[in-house]
Amino acid sequence: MTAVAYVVAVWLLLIGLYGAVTSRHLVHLVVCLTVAQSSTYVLLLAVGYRDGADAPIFADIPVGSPVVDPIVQALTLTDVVVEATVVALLLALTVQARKRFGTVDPDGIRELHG
Amino acid sequence: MTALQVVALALVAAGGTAVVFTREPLAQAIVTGVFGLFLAILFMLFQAPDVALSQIVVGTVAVPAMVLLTLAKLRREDERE
Amino acid sequence: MALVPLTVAIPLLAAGALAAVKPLSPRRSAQIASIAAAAAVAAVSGVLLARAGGETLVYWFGGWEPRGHVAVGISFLVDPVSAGLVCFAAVLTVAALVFALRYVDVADDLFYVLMLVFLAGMTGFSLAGDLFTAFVFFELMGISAYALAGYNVEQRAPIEGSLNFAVTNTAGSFLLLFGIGLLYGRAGALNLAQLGEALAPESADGLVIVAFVLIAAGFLVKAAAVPFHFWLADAYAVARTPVCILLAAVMSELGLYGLARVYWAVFSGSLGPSHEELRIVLVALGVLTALVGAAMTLLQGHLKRLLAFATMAYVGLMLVGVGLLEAEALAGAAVFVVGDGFLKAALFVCVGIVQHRTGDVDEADLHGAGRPMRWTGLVLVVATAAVCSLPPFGAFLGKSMIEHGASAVDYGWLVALYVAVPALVGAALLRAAARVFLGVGTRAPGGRDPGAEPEEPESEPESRTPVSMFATAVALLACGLAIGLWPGLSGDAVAAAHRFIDRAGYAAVGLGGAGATDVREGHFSSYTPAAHDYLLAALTMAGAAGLAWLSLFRDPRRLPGGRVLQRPLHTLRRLHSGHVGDYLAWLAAGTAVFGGCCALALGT
Amino acid sequence: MSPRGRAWLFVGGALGMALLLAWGLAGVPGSDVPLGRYAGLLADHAVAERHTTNVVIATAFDYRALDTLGEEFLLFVAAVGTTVLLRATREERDEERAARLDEQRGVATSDSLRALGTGLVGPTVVLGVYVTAHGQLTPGGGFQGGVVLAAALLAVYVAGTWLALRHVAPVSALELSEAVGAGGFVLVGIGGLLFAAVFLENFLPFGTKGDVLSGGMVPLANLAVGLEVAGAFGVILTELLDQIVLRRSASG
Repeated sequence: MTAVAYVVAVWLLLIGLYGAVTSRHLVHLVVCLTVAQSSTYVLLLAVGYRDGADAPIFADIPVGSPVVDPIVQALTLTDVVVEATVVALLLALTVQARKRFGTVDPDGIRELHG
Repeated sequence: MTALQVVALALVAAGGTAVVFTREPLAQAIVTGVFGLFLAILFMLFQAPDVALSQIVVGTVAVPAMVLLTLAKLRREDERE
Repeated sequence: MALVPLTVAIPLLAAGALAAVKPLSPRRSAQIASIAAAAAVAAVSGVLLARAGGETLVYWFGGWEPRGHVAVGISFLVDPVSAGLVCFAAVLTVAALVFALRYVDVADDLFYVLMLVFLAGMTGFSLAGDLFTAFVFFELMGISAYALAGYNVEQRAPIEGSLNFAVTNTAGSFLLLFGIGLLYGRAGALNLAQLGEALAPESADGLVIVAFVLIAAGFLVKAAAVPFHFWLADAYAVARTPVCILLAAVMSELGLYGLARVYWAVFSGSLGPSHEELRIVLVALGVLTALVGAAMTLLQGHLKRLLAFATMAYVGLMLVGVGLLEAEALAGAAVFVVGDGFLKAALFVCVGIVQHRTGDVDEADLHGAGRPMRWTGLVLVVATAAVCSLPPFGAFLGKSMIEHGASAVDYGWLVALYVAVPALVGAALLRAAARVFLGVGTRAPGGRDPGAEPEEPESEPESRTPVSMFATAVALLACGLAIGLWPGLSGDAVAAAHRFIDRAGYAAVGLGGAGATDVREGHFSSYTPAAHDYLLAALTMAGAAGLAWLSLFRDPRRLPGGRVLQRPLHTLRRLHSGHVGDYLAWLAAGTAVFGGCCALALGT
Repeated sequence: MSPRGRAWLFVGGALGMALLLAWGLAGVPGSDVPLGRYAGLLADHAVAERHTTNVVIATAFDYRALDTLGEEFLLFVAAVGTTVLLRATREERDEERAARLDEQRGVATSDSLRALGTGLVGPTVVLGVYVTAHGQLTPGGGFQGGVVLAAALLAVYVAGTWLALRHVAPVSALELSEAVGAGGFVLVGIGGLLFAAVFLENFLPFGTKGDVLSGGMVPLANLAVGLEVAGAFGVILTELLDQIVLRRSASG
């Protein structure tokens, strides 16, 4: 059944990248990248999921009861931060691109080539 | 895996697709907030409350806020011309 | 042992402190503090390098040592290769910061903060004994590099270059993370040694092959192998010279290091039986990268863009060295990375000096403008000869070792590549040097595109070359020479490479707790360049000079074959479109093709 | 390449990638197998060893604290990078100065919105502090708390009291919080080096499981992260806000 989660993860990665490839607006492109990035959260958490297990927080459940994988959750926390940092930088670049090129369409941002 | 999780996964897949095909950035900022919420629900169902909380603060607050502020800045540039 | 964490703690703490005291600090104090921090990292890693020659050091953060061969915490693993890379990166950071002393407008301390975090990212990535930690520091390195590449926000090109750089590499990091997720799903571990142990007993199945493909592709985006390379020239051509030094001489190479480390520590047990097939794929990729890079180098008139493609061509040569999957070739690649890295840094510094003096880096605009800078021109020409295998510079030794390793596995024909690619790159550099510093030959065609905005100087043009800049160039050249003259380097490198590719030995140290050591010395013969190596070096330099002469004084369309080549070269050039969507599409297609080739080569 | 060609190239590559990923993912074990050895080890021992109830936070801040250190510096660098990339060029600075003169005239925001925003500031700050402080016990921690604190800034913005904010929390204070938070985590690590001989090793008493101060160095590291994150997001949002506020005040 986790197969459903993997299908969704692959779909999010590819559709997010598709959006970025065909994007005509840098802000749209950046948001599409966050969609692709969220595929990695779904993948990691699905890899660590166990049927019927609880969250790895032993505040209300006794130590030793079955829990889902805590490590992938720690990794995903870091991954979420990576997304936020990349978005911040890319948006800052977008603002400057608008000032220098007068457009936020990747078609118009073509100073470098050849 | 429960039926609820499958529903949440379907919502996430649909939400992600909607974000990509909402080509107008202002509308997209709203849609992405909803998508972030779907993801947070999914993470709760995956028994990952810490990640869900992070996802809420980043996916539904910080990223849309940054996007909206950027769009406001871009509009300011448009107005200047 | 307490020295190991200092390699990341020093630059990070210095960066935090610089940012905290920013409003109060007097002028220049940030420059001095950051140079001191980078020099401290260089010194610490130098000590570690000396110690790692005898035994591999493993440092467990938080004191979390493995329990029953399960890694609980995160380790840094110090062997000659990783310590050497850290030392190399730190020395180049010092050079870059010294070069930057004369930039008046980088008085903003945040430039130094970014440089220090960049250094910490490279350090942590090199030493990490844990796949996810490597990813985190890889991202740290990437994100500081995006900000540094776009530092000149007044101009258009840096913004576009940084955008392409950031978007393409972010997509690459998704692949890397997918690969990590797959491996964790299979092995339930993140420590490299433990992953290797978990995968080794099984023969490769779909999951292992795909995980390898994704991780390799993630690293190859950073290393800029074809067709993941498009962002490279955009980013390297627009960054400030001090940043270029680090990007071109270290960061690309760290992508290759990541590939090599992960292959040998994690995958070699499982994929080892079909390594001959994998060798074909990796060598082919390297050859393609080297040829595309060399061809694009010849077509450039923008000096920094020219050097960026030269970097790519040499990364291809290094990828061949790694991809031969053989100890001596790997040792040669390691020597080549360091030896060539210093020379490439020297070349960037020379171009940076020209830019500082004239405010321009276009070959056509600068025709003869370099006449007053004859000493800079001399350093540039010597460095060019050195990257064309001039003995006894380090690049010559590394290249000879790779060739020797290649012939040991029946890839002797690669000698032709190692003559042709440096000759083509050298020809482009000599042609540009002759036009800029001597004003000879026909004027370079075209110049900048009509409508393109003029390049702004990185700082106010000066009529004299600042001493700190020229000294940096000479010092880097001297370092390149020192690598070649280092007594016993080739023997040490071969010994280190044998340790590097020994997966079982790596696992024993990497999971063995504090007491485990891995001492092996003196079993490996060093390589002394033979007569035919000198002959090939002479051939390379003659080829470079001859081609440079042809391109200066002859119309390329009249040359034999010129007409035939013109069309494909034109097409190749047009593919480098500057459009970020194109780059992402190439990335997806490249991953699919590379994955398909690996699946054919490795699948049973 | 034409948009059509680009899309086709990507679709071809994406199909190949989909096949590749499907092949790889088919090999991942299902969700009915026991936890891996690493995960099982931490799930079984973290509570006893670290006196924290939240194993995810114990993993992130103790067993794998180096990852979190790196993650913190990612945010640090993002804030520094945003500041660098959005710094005003010379001519823009002149424009800004002109705009700032208009700024004095105040911002036009409706009273109800202003009241709402002002009302939100207090609870948001309390929530942020609470989430940060209880990280080792319940879901949450310095990161989530820090973003909530930065979000309080937005509430202030809604309240239209941006000008007041500039006096309360000027950008340099945010930058300071960010730098101190980032450096503070390294110092926690160096504390381990000095008092327990290993970088990032715990050197504080663990306390009673369930207490706010339990978990040894975890609350301290959490606090450093909270400071860093609040500062970093604060800086990023302020950098993006700055000129918009000027525009509003100029036109309003």
